[in-house]
Amino acid sequence: MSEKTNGQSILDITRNRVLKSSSFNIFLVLLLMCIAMYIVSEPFRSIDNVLAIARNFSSYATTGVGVSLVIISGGIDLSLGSVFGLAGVISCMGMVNFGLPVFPSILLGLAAGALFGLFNGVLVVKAKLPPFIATLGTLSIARSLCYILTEGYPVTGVDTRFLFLGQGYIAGIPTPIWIMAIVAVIFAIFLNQTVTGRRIYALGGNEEATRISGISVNKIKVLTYTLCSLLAAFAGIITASRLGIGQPTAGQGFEMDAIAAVIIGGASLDGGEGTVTGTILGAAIMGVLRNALVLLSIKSHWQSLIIGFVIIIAVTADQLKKSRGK
Amino acid sequence: MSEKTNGQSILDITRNRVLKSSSFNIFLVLLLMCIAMYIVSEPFRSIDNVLAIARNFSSYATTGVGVSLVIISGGIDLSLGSVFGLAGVISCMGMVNFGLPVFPSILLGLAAGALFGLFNGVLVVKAKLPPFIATLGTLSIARSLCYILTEGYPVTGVDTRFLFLGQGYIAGIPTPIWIMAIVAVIFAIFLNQTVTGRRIYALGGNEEATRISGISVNKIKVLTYTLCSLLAAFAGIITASRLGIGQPTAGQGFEMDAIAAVIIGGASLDGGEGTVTGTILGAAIMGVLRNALVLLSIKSHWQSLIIGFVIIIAVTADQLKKSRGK
Amino acid sequence: SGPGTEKPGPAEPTPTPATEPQPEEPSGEDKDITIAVIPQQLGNVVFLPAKEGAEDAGKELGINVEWQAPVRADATLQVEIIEGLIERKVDGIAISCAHPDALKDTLARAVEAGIAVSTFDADSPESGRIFYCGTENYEAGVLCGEHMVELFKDHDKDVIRVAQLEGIPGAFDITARMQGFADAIKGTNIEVVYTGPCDDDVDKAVIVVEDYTRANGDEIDAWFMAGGWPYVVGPDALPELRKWREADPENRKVVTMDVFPSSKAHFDLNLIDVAVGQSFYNMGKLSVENLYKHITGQPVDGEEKEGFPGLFISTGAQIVTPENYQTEIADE
Amino acid sequence: MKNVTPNHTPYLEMKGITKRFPGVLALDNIDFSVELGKVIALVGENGAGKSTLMKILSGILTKDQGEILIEGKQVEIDGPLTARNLGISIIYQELMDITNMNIAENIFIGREKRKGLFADKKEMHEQAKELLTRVALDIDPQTKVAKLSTAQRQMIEVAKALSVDAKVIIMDEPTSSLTETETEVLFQIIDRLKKENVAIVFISHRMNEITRISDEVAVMRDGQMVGRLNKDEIDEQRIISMMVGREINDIFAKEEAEISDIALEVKNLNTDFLKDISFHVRKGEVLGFAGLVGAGRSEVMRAVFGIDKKESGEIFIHGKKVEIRNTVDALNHGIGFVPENRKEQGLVLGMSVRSNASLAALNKISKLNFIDKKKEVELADKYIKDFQIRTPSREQLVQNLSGGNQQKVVISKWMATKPDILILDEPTRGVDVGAKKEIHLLMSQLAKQGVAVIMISSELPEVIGMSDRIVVMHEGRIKGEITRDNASQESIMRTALS
Ligand SMILES: Nc1ncnc2c1ncn2[C@@H]1O[C@H](COP(=O)(O)OP(=O)(O)OP(=O)(O)O)[C@@H](O)[C@H]1O
Ligand SMILES: Nc1ncnc2c1ncn2[C@@H]1O[C@H](COP(=O)(O)OP(=O)(O)OP(=O)(O)O)[C@@H](O)[C@H]1O
Ligand SMILES: [Mg+2]
Ligand SMILES: [Mg+2]
Repeated sequence: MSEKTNGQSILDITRNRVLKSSSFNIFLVLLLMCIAMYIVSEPFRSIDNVLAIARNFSSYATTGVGVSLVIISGGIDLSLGSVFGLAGVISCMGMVNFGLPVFPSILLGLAAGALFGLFNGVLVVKAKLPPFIATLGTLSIARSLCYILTEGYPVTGVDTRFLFLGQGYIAGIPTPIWIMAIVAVIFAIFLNQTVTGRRIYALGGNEEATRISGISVNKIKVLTYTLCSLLAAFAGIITASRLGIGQPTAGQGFEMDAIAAVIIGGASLDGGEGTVTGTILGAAIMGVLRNALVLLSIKSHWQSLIIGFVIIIAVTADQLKKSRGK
Repeated sequence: MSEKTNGQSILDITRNRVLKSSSFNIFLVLLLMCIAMYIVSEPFRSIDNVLAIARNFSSYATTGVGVSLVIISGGIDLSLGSVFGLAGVISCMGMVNFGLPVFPSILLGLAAGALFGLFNGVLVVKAKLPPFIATLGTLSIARSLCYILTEGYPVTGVDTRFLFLGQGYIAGIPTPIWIMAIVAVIFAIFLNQTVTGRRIYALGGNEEATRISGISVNKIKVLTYTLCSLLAAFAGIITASRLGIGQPTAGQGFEMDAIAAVIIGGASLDGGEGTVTGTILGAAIMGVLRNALVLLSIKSHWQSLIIGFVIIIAVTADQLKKSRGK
Repeated sequence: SGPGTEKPGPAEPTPTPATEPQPEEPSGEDKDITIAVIPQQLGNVVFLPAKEGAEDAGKELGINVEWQAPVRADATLQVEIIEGLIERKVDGIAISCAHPDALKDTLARAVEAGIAVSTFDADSPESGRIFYCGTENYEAGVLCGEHMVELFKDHDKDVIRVAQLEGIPGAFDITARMQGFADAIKGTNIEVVYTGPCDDDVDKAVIVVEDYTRANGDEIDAWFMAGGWPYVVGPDALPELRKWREADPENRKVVTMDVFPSSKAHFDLNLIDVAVGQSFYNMGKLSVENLYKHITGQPVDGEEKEGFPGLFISTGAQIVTPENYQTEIADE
Repeated sequence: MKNVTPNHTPYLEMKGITKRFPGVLALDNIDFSVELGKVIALVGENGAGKSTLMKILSGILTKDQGEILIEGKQVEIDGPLTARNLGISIIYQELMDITNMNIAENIFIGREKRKGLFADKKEMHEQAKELLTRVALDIDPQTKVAKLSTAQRQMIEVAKALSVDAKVIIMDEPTSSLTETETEVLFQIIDRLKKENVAIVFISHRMNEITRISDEVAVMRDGQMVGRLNKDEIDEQRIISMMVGREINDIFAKEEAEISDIALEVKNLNTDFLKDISFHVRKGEVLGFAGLVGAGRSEVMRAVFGIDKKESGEIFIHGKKVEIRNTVDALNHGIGFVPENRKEQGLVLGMSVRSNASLAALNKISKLNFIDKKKEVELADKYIKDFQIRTPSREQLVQNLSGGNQQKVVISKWMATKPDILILDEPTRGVDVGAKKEIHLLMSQLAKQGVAVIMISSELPEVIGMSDRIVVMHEGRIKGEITRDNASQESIMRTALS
């Protein structure tokens, strides 16, 4: 049967690939939401609004890409909200308290994030903690560090050049969107084209079989946690730059939104499944939804209700399509 | 081997059972914490303090027992914090707004909880949603209902007889502790001795195998979610009674604490593992820890750091012991 | 105009009312005007009176008042909401800022887009907003501190020990109150010995206060609640605190921020010495009224202050004591 | 015998059964029937559709077309429960046990003994004990299944099937993970069941077993029923040629290879179960490992390959002492390992044939960590062709392949790493005769190319047929070594129990 494939035209293959791609259904959901909003809301149509939405969900998306790695490998990371906050605080402190230039300050924040990721990884592979517990622990620890470092006060007075990261534009498009796009492309290639990426999927699919295939499962795990925290830190730094301050409370509860985006995007908490595209789409759905609530003047008390239902309906639609495909 | 058992004295058997019980290590951790606190803090030693700790963690424990069911069966329930809040609000509204007597109001709150659990269950088995997403959706929905029903205001002016549930004492011991104990005993028996209880473990261990044994996996799933929400609702009502008001914001973030208690208690998010005893001990660890932070006047900035480390160390100790045992 | 800013409050936004609603309807009924009011968080009870005040003002003026509350206290969520409001070109925004600097730029963009922006409760002075309406949290903290000093002025103890309750550590408004308190007691024999966080959760607040009082009640002379969480519940839910106080009302004092209807029951039992309320109802009402005035081209009530950009509308602080609580707190 | 069948209604009949999976017509208008008191063997190549047919009978899969009759009456089997109520019991090809639960609970899952709402643990314990005795297992029914070896778990499945009062018992390759001894126990059980007038459907790829116990043989090929043989027509070669459409001779394709230097030497290896294991294997040699169930053969290989911790012991590769702390070290030292349990240890079930086949050899087909997709596709296609892996495409998820084809994918994975030393733990488990011969041929060829091959097999003819030397293990120890010339079933058993 494999011969048949050769006979098909490239077009057919591409069409098939797109239609069968696990992200296609969720893309449809997003499209539908956008069309509906386009029809009912005039302000939704402005380019500015679209860019604002994209910039707002870019932090979920950027972090979400990192979480995807962890989730595909079969783990979970709850600490990322705190790491997000901590990295923002540390970067700002780099400029304000340690007098570092902008770039080294950013690196400092990223390094702090990576370090936490490494710590998560080590707890999971060496202390053999369930990822849920390990990262719940570091969630608390990183948050505490935010308070301890800042004594609870936001870090203000950053170098104005730092603001470019979150507030700047390149070719008319906000910098955070560029960053999200670049991160997405890099990690999509990483997951799909590289040996390590393939191993991450294998690990999530069957840890035992992956280990017996002569693959260092531990290294991969540590890598996924480190990358996840690194990206969360990056998003945190961008957000700090967007707001112009390092807030010790930034990113509280952020982990749930980022994880939700990943799962709406088709990843499974059992591991082995998930794509970067899906994650970006998942984050976009959440972004459009939150924007819609404001544009449509939905009463605050009702907003969560609508968010809850949309999440459920979006993923149900995705599931139904999937199971019909089977 | 079983013949040997007959020869052994009851004492030996009991000792063996206790030592081998998966909860023993975590019990040791708790014991150690208590001993340490006993030595360093005089106020810790008072009976009043011990009762207060127990009353405080009883809400985590009671809910935790419900979450155990879900987690043992291989699922997860994030909605319980919102259900906790909603049930409290609805019970109070039963008395205040609908003029119902105490008992029917409590039933009303419980029914609302059970209904949400049923909804979770149906989403998981019928819409085939991943439990994480289904319950994340209902988390939002239930919270929104809290706000919609109350317009954001706490529900005050409840019947004073209602307060017995949370503030009362029976034989010198606070009512919530009695309730926790009764719930624990009932569900320990349910999980260990009844056919349904054992099937919950089977389901979490191997869903496929359980299904082809002719067991209605769906029914069991719906049951676990319903019971989980029911217990969360119960805990929410008790807390409302303890505070004397129905707060629309009650239980925010509560799910993480309850789940953490269950996992510290030895359950695995992969399903098939976990005990009621473990859950109670896990909740107790969290309770003692929180109390310790207050008693020892730990600076608030440092509290999360300590909580994080204790969680990590407690579970690491448990893991090390377990892996040595293997 | 306020010194220190390039964009003086009243001057800039005038073109907007001139081009849009004003020509058709000079004043009074104007269904087309929409003012969005943004608190820091949906679940925080202190903002409920602000909502009432804003909505009452809206009804009186016949304009739309929209309550847009973020689900979590998080500056980024407020930013997202404002961005949506800018796209919708609402006429006015009144906001209690999660952090002054974090919202500065976004609010400035709203101002640029011709939206009349004001702040209440928590200010963002450099945002170009027209006015700030409320009582500074720092000032409120200072008031609490001053009352604390007053309460203990005749006591001859060497050190007065105060336990303090906070919300989410690092939350800007609460931190400001605690700072004000700390500054007010500086140089006296009053000393903060403990700060317990309750994560803005009433249940946790009760647990922290009760646990600490039970354990260390003999060691402390006073409680300072930097937010009124414990007084959302009835006195029965705080038996330890009550026991502690009743054991020695002369030497054990309680100063708290916030006044709720439920606070009355605690005053009835003489459990609170001073409660400092920020009139959130007035904040909501005055914000909307004055934004409306600004939008329709009328002058805004409010004073100029030295070094303060824009106008200041004081809602004053409500000082509630066992002497005046009967009249100060409306019945539930 | 032959004249009985036509004019009497068989106990259970399947007529015109058709089943389609995406891209595969798994069953094409199949007729099948079973008689009480008889053993009917169902044979066919990997992927022929045997398991699918039986899954339909036991209510796991639903048929697309066709009908099922019991005693001439049509029945609708819509789930496992219905099947069981109709007296149909099945032992699945893949282990279907719940490893976090104990033996007694596994046996009675879904049919728990009750006292009201409560599980009657005592009763189940008693009955489980009895059943365990029947399958010759001396284990406490309270033992968690996770603690058992594969063979023991398989016997638990047998006990489970026995515990149902079934009229029809389906056994889908029950012997594939059993050694001769347990197989013998199973056959005795089957004999007893026959006497109790139970019908048995027996699926196996082992011809000697089929010729030994079947009363009839039904042969499938490519989703079709190609014929049925009565007792007196049963003949190994005839069955094989019906199955594969050609003759296959000499399954044990052992060829002479030049045996040279020692490739791998293990000295004094100890773990908590293994005691003082020492052995070596030379380049060009096929070293067989034989033993009873739970002898510890798999454990030796797991320790050598760096999966399990070693307490002590030394490993030499090509004469040099090496440290193998984990599987990465093992792979780097040129060792390959085909594990015994393909589903749990061998395959990532949710990944495609292509991705599984290339998993261990990714380093070989990548540059700068980027996978060369073209090479990967070539690699996958090569093995699909070489081993005749029956799959609609290389992109098929391996979870949708038949058991035997899955096994071929595992072997492909390790072939792709081009190992110097290849350990195969039950390499032909569940593999059909044709493919089995291919695998044997492959082992021979590898040996000829100078690869050192270690093969664990519970099928004694295979060990004897393929090995140059046989290591015999029992209860965690090496009991002795037998050369090819002295190898026989008796000599192996004698050594094991000495
Ligand atoms: N769930 C499924 N989805 C897609 N194809 C399937 C599925 N299950 C089985 N198949 C295909 O159906 C065919 C028959 O498979 P089946 O498992 O019945 O073979 P079998 O005769 O039991 O083989 P073996 O001897 O290897 O066990 C195979 O081609 C297999 O790939
Ligand atoms: N009598 C027994 N009771 C319980 N466990 C046993 C017994 N005998 C062996 N085992 C277990 O079996 C395992 C050894 O099995 P292993 O898989 O290595 O054996 P094997 O020779 O490969 O046999 P198998 O055919 O079962 O794979 C060890 O983990 C050991 O604990
Ligand atoms: Mg099969
Ligand atoms: Mg083995």
